[in-house]
Amino acid sequence: MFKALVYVTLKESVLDPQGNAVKDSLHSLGFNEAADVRIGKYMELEIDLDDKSQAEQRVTEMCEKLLANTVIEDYRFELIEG
Amino acid sequence: MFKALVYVTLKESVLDPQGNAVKDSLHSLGFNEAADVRIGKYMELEIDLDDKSQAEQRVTEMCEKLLANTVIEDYRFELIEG
Amino acid sequence: MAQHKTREDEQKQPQVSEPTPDQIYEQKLYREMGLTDQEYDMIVNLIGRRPNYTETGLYSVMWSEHCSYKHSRPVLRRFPTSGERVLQGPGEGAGIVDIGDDQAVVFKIESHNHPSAIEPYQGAATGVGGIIRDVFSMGARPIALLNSLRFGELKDNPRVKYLFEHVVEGIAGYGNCIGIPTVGGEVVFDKSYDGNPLVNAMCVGLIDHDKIQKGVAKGIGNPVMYVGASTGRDGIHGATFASEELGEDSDSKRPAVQVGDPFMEKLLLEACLELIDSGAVVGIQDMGAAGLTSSSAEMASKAGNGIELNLDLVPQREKGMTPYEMMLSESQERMLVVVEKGREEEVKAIFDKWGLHSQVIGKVTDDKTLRLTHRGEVVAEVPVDSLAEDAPVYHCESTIARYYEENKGYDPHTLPEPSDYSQALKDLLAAPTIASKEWVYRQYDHMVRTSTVVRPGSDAAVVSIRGTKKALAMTTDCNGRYVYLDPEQGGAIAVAEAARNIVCSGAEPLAITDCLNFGNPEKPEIFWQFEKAVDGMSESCRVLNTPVISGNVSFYNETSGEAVYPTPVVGMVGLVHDTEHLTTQDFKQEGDHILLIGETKPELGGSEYQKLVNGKIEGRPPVIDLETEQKAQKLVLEAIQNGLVHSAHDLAEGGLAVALAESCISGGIGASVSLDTDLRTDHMLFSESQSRFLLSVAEEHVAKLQKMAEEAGVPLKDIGRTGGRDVHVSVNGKSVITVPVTDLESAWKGSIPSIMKG
Amino acid sequence: MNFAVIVFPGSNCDVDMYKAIEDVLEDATVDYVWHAEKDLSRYDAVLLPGGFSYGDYLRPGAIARFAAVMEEVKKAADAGKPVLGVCNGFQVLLEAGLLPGAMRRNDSLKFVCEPEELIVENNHTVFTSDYDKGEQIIIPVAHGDGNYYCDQQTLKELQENGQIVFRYAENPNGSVNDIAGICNKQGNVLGMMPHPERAVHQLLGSEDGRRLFTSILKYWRENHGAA
Ligand SMILES: Nc1ncnc2c1ncn2[C@@H]1O[C@H](COP(=O)(O)OP(=O)(O)O)[C@@H](O)[C@H]1O
Ligand SMILES: [Mg+2]
Repeated sequence: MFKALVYVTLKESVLDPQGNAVKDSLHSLGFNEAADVRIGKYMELEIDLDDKSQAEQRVTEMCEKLLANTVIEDYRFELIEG
Repeated sequence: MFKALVYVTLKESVLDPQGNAVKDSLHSLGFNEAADVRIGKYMELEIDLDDKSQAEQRVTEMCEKLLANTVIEDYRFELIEG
Repeated sequence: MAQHKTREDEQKQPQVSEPTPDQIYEQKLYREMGLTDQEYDMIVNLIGRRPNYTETGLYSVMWSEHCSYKHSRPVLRRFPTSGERVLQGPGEGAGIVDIGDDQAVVFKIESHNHPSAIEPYQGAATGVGGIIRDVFSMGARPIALLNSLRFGELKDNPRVKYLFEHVVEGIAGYGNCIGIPTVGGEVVFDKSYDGNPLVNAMCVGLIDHDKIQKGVAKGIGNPVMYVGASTGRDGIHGATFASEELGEDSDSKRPAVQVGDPFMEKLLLEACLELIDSGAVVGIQDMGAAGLTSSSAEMASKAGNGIELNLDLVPQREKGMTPYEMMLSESQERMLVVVEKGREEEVKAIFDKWGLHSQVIGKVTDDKTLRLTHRGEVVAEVPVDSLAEDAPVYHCESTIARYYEENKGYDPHTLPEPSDYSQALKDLLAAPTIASKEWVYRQYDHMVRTSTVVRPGSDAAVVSIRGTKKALAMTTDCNGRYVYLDPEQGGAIAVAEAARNIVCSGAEPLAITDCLNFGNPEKPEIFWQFEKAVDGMSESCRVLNTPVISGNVSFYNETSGEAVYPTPVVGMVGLVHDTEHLTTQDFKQEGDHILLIGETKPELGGSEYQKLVNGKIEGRPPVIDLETEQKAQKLVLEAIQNGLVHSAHDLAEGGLAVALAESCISGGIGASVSLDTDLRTDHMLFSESQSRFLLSVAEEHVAKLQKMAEEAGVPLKDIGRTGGRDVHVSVNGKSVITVPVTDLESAWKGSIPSIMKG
Repeated sequence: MNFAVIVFPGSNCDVDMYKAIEDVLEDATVDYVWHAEKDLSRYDAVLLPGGFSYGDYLRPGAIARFAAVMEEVKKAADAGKPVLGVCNGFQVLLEAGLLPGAMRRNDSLKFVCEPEELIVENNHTVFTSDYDKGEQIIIPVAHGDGNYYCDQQTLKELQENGQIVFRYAENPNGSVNDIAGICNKQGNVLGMMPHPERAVHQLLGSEDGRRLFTSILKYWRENHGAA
């Protein structure tokens, strides 16, 4: 059993309207120190496999196929035992 | 300058429609090992402050006020120097 | 792109070094931008020297098919584009038609096929965003959206499901957020669109005559302002990309995808309309394909002027953007506005209020030149007309398609008769192309603005005009199978079918916009399809008095050399003179007479029934006689306007049986119909003969209608009555269909949701 | 009676709300009020319309609730004036803490736009006195985040205090307890996902929304001795 922590973020040069709106809002709330905001997804998956390298391979596949839209998003993940 | 990595997730007790839907899709794609899926937000904020404890305090305020809705969401964050 | 530079080189030079004019020539780098050797030579001739990198980029996008219509222009001239109501024909952001009371309707359709194939959500969303900008840049308030979609076969095809699901979500995401109702459209599934879906979006707007704007850079010395979102490296080369076939390597072109921000566009829309109200605008145009390049060059060229831009002033989202990148960026939600000199502050105040950028970036000049400066240097200097007007025109070779000759001998009698007609009807209703599209339009906010008086689900959608008794009916239509089997007939039918849908809602057809989706025009058989389809459409427009007021061409809809069915989508708008006339397709009450208007012939080529039974499309499509069509439409509209009709539905895919079932399902009422015919039963029920309507009429009006039909010389048959819970059909005294309406309903409504779930 | 329709950047049902008041309540006046406004004292009722304020970015209503005008909306609510939030307006009221609970994505994960059958659960509020208790009415919904959530304790309180004003006959979004609309304890703040302003003319398919607005006027008249 593993827990996969998956981070999906917009590619560098892709416009992030959501991040911009949040940044503007933070500024108007007086948080001027928030210089840049990018918003992505964070997912926790319970992976019912015993072998780490297999888990790694399967989670990669899940990301490629479903969890991330690789046209505009990047992803990375960590596997935690237990 | 810090980078704040903020994770916002639905509280345990709140049903996660998005997570459930993703789990179902994963299963229908043959990823039966995905036993549970929870979906949250992952945000990267550039924080233009030099003092770590001050940054910590400000990011906490941002989360409480705007970034998370504490009625249904939990948050945590890390600060990375540089 | 050209040579490899070391990191050190890059650091020394603040700007990434670009290939020199000589390198571009010697290494034929212009080819990578989509220019041919001949085109490059033309450019050298036009400007009298070798263009630099930025200039080559300007020509490559302005001379792309998407911007220059270089393969289609001569053919498009065949369209009738004028009429007494036409205030603005093709050539501006959108066309305009007078509807009386000093009001006018503005509309246009546009394709976003290639971006949607690569990133369906954003591709479709930005398609919607673009067409909305085209409409409000004319000064109009957008009041409705429609979309015409084509996908491969839905069943057992995960990629197609993925595209369908996300295209619909993208359309919804954009339209819902900006608050313009998506009221209609069509979705067709066919193998030919497997690798190359079609995503066409249409926007309809309303305007007062005195508010009409044009995209012109008039008035020497007037400031040129940039408003809206800042510029990033989005979709650079998107316009040339839209003009290429999708190949195996399309994936590597992925950065060409842009992300839309409907929230930004909502603000831009409100700010621009407020700006136009202020009277400070001289000319305005959206930055669509080829962004800053096409908007500046076209606005200057149309006015007979030049434009000078200081690129340092362009609001930029990313660091270190080059002139090439800024000029070719297709970042969304931006407009270029020429305003009266001296009123810059007023303009800025309006945009500030909406929280938007506005920035003077240049001025109108008298030298017919597009001059760009960057960091104190002139980085491009070319005649505006050479960009906007002098693109080459190609007269393509045209050959009758081989399949067309081969289809000549097709005999519809070779189709086997079904053993169970009730089942055949259910199967047809469950075919995704015919099945209810509720799964789609339930995701669209089709009610916002509280003017949608006929919602999706009937023949045409209708949007009322506040403060008047009038309303606008709108629809999109095209049967690509017919166009494939006979481009001229198919083209004529597309226009006629749209008009039929408009008439069924109680409206008078006004004009059309078109989106011509075809394969590679450099292939003679494709060009033949294109030419013939335009001929057919033109003829239909002439007879039905619906001129073409705007449109869009999308070529190169091919995957690995296979073209989609030629699909010239027609978007039509009609005028309901009084909302009292509003009519829908659903049966309204028990005991009404069901009248069939028009003649049924054994025409099954290209029909949904042929596809169901045969698994393929062959033969000739139905033949349309435009005089007959016109007479039938006139009759139906008059009957509706005289209050004689309870429901009206046109006969389209699936023929009489499907039309009858749809009227029953949407009304929740059964029907008993008996038909006398010389035709084979399946031909009678499923033929897709043109110029036919199904009406339901109260008993007391039947005689009147029969008389009107007789006088008009239009065939009319009283074929049965509404009522009960079942649909009964008998042919020549023999009962062939008996099935509860609820069974038909579950076949029709359940089909797409269950495929999408599975 | 004076109505304020609050306009946030991205509101898009503001015009519909405005026109509904104009069409349904002939003697009332109605104004658009920009989100930066700092004084609502001249209004007798406040309407927060649907739409996508701030693009619904982050969470629907999350950014709008900090608009300057929201302080005034709170004051109006505390003063017992009718405050109605429809769709995005409801989401803003939740984020602002004027009503308990929170919104999640629809359980289908899809936007849903269709007429919905609602049951009037409480007709003793400022907004529902012209309806019968248990009456079924047709009001359209149009939302992607209408899946109302609250914890068990809150739900119990809502039920005990009669704060559940509308329920769906058939739940379109997965909301807890089929909740379509709730009010505060005092009954003068109502949040609902369905759009009453879209159901004010037969041509639009339903007139059932009219009585929500006439109820407000009736309440006001009763409390201001016929104006
Ligand atoms: N993509 C779509 N978007 C919105 N409405 C749609 C879409 N596709 C179909 N519809 C609606 O579903 C109904 C049936 O569509 P269709 O079968 O194509 O009608 P018709 O054959 O009469 O043109 C119409 O009201 C149409 O507007
Ligand atoms: Mg029709």
